[in-house]
Amino acid sequence: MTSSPNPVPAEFPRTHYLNAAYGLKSWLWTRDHKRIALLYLVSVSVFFALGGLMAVLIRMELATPEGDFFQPDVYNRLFTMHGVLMIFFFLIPGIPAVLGNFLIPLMIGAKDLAFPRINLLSWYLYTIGGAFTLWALLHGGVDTGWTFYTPLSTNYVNTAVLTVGVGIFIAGFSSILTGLNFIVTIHRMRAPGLTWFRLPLFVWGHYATSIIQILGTPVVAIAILMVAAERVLHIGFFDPKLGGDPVLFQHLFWFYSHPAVYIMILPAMGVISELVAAFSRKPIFGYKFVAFASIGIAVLGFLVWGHHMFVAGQSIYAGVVFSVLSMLVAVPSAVKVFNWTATLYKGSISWDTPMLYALGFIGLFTIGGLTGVMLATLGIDAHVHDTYFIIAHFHYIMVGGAIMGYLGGLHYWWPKITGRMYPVFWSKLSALVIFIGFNVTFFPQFILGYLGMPRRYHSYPPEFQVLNVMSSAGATILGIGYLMPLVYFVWSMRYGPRATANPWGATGLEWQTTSPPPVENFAYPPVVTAPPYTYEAQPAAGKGAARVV
Amino acid sequence: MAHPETSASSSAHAPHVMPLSTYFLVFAALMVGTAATVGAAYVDLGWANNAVALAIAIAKATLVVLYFMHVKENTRLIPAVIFSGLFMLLILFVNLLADYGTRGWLGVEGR
Amino acid sequence: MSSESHGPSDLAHHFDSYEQQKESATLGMWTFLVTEILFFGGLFAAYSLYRSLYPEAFRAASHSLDIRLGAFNTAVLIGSSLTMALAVRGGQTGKPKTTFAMLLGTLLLGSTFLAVKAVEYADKFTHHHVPGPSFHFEGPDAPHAQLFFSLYFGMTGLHALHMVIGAAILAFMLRPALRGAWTPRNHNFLEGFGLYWHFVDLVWIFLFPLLYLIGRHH
Amino acid sequence: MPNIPNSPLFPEQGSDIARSVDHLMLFALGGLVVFSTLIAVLVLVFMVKYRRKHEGEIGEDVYETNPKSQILELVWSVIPLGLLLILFGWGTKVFFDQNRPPTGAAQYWVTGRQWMWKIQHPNGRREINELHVPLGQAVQLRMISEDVIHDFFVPAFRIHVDVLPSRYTTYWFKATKTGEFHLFCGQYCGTEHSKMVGKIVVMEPRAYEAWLAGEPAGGAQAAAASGEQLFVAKACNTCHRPDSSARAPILNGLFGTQVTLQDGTRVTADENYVRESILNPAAKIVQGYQPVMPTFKGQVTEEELIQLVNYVKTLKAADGAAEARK
Repeated sequence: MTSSPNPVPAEFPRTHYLNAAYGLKSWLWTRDHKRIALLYLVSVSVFFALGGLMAVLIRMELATPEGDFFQPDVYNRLFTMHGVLMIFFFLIPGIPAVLGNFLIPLMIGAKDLAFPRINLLSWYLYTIGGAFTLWALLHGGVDTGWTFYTPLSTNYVNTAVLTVGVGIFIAGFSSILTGLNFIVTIHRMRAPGLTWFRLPLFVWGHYATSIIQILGTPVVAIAILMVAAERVLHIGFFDPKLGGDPVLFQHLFWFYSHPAVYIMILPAMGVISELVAAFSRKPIFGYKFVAFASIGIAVLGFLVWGHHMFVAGQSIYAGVVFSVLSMLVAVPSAVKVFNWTATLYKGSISWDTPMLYALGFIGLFTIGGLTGVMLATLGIDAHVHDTYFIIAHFHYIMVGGAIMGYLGGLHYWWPKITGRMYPVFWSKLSALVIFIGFNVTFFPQFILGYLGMPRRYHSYPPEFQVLNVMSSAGATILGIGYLMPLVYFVWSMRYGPRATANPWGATGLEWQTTSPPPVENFAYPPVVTAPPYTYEAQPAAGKGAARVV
Repeated sequence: MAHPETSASSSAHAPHVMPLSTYFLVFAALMVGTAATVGAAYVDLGWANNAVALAIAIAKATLVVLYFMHVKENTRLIPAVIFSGLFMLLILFVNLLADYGTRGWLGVEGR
Repeated sequence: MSSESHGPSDLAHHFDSYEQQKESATLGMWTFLVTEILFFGGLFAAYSLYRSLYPEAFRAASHSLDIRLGAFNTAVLIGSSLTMALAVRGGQTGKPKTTFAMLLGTLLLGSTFLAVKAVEYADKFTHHHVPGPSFHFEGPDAPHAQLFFSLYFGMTGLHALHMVIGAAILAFMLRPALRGAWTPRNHNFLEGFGLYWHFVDLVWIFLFPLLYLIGRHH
Repeated sequence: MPNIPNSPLFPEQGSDIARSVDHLMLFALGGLVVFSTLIAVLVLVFMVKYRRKHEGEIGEDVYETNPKSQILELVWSVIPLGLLLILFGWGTKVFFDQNRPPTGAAQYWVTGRQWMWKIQHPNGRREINELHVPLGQAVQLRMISEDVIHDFFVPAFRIHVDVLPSRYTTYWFKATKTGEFHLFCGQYCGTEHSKMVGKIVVMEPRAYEAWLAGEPAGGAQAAAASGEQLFVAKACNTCHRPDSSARAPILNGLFGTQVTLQDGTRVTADENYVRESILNPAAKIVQGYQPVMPTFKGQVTEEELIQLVNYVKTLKAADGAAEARK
């Protein structure tokens, strides 16, 4: 889809961004968005592994009804740190900072993000924030739950609330700067001819995500500062003993933390749109609907936070308002699922690994979304609020949705990032194992929740044991599933077969340059002349069907 | 690169400069506004005291944004960015007060 | 690859033109300021809520603030906004000395503001109006008056922190200003910092009536 | 509609509300099954049917070629929206039923603290982590926390309500089945959160009466009576006297009426109002009075507050004079 003088790239480039410079300094001081993306890849993987380890320990404890494996205070620290690490240090930066960072300049034909130094700064902020959190972890961690509800967090626990708060605060600024960089880049750095409606849906998804990062994150940052001031300096904002209202904290917290869910899922949706189009070799059904659905979700996402507070002492009337608005946000999500499904119709579908992840995403996200609709229903939420039902629901969205999208994207762009392929059999097996393990882990939790098992319980009545054992067994399968890509990705970096510039035969500017790309991304500035996903029929032979002029 | 760069770039290098008088006029208006808001606070206007104070503050802020911050000369994207921020702020306020302002409306004590 | 033809190093390698670079900087700075709006917005939301719930306590507590110092500081800050705007104009028109003088003026006015603020804070400490165990307030509804002072210190403290950061950056800008680092073609940093400084002024324009001028006619 | 007895997927139904929540859930579940099956079947069929036949093959862009595409999109936006609004309406109706107590409900008091439930019966009898109630009687709990936020959750009654440290919230149910049901703390409240559990014991009304009567002598003092003693002990009665020379508002006959405040707004004198007026007397000053009352924050416990509130509730306008002369 480019008519620029970019020649069909050499199959295996001799110099590219990975071997342009060597040494630790060439990585730690790099301004190249591709290298920064790899720095992020390594750091988010560390936090994912830590968070995953905690999940395993949690499931171990819950295999028996008695609290026999850990003391309750240890268990409480485990689930709190699991939540903090997974949400603030894996899911929120995950897709945007790794895949978005790597791909947005490539997809829009730019040499880099608009502010390369700020991009590096944002990785350092993330790392410093992470260091604070890990330091807190080594000094006993924190046991407030990742939600930090007052007055528990300000007056009634003596764990490292402040250290973790500072860590999240700093990481929040990293997130803001990433979003800022993306917004400016998408506005100002697009290649000639690349109009808004020629942007890949991946870019649309990240644009919507950036809006949330920019507008939501500062509010949770100030809420954390207020908690810190109340905890350390006894300056009352929320403590009823000091005249405040603890419910106000929940409002400020969820104003960000509900849209934060969309920070996690919108980029994954962008990835899925790319995968479905590429592996069906046709345009996304209703491109504009899907693009606007992303923006719609981002904006509507700010209007629904009160559905976390239906039973928290919020007014009944406000509950009704938040409930109906939450119903509305389900519509654009439903549109996306239907449009992906319709894209498959009369496609030319290949069963490559990334596509398997994408299909897993569609299935799990559908269930996650529909159970979300149940939670938006006042009468049902009043019963399943803060039970395992909600745990199951948001894991279907975040693990089944965001992580499936993240892994699908990694499998799709891995050849572009590293210039190497990974083993086909093992990667397909991993997709299958993760899908099965995930469902065995989390489906029983829906039932547990409806039966009334509350979340964050260290011990539970014995009648819940059977379903808990199923869930713990599933977690083992899931854990093995996640280890597999780790092993074969590392293996492929050295031993994997060389990847061509466009191994999947996909459209998109990122496939029009070499694998791995050169430092400045393109040999010549590309010019765009057609909408995305424009596939043209070619005679049977040949690598792919993307039109490469 | 969204904009054709070659032809316009030479003129873009010399930015449009506002006359000094504009800056001093805006400064004078801001000082008058400050005096007005203090003065208005000492007059009993009932509920309108808050509205007047807020209106003067918004007027002053608009002057700063348009002239000192050069939004008058920027592309229309900048006002769009500003309004998106203010819109979210409005959502925060409205939905927050939708809770506290409607306690007891539906006959459940305290809610 | 127009960067090579332009030659000078003040056009970053990944931009094609000065115009693109400038527009990116402006958009980036404004986007950052929007996050700042929401950052202060959390405190403003808490303020509006508590003031609407406890109007009497807020009025009584507000009366303990010195309106003269507040008004003086408002004037000082508006003045510093003017000098900042003129400093940017110096960059636009290529007059390094004007830029330097105006930046120095901005720094002095900003420091004046902070000094007055320090006097006000000290006064709060001597009168035990600082929230915490030693808080004492001679008014009908002391607990909620304390809430007012929490918000007073939270909002003005965060504002003052922005001023301190701004003043520190200003101090580092003086030498480059004199050297003529900012040209009509590229004064993006100067302009961006100006936007930041004006934003800090904007916040105060709202803080002043909200904190100092509640129900003064009583 | 049928009960769902002993289903492994549904908890016991302890009240009529529980049944209506289950019906709502079944409706939503039906929607989930239909939609997710539809998506799963379509995806699998397309996967197999349109599997890539040869390397150069591409998909067919049906969207641009078919003029009905956009209508189709509208259809699958509008149909879910309609269903969602039905679910919303039904769910809201159930939520009202869950939260709005009927008149004539028996008044119980619940105090939550780390990590136990303290419960007081209408006749003053107290229990910890257990709540005995009669079958078929509407029960209203007025709940307050002494420290952090807790949450009263009985799966058999299908409702959570948070227990706040700042104001009373209410929980109500009418048990339709005798037996013991789980009581959980549904909001994470610190180290022993999972031990803040108890049980609801639903008894035949006669058995409940017997249980109430069978307690140790002297323990059961009605909350209002304790409140009256406290009212004197804290010297409230020196100002709150039922005669015209009082420096403070007359409390007799106050409860449940509309009170006009200094700034002209009117509030209902309910439990939350009385509690706030004891803790923060100056927050809501009654018109015509000076803010002279000292705060009792930190001087009375939540349970003592409950007793005082109960006492104020008993002060009727008619027998006010007699009360004051005691």
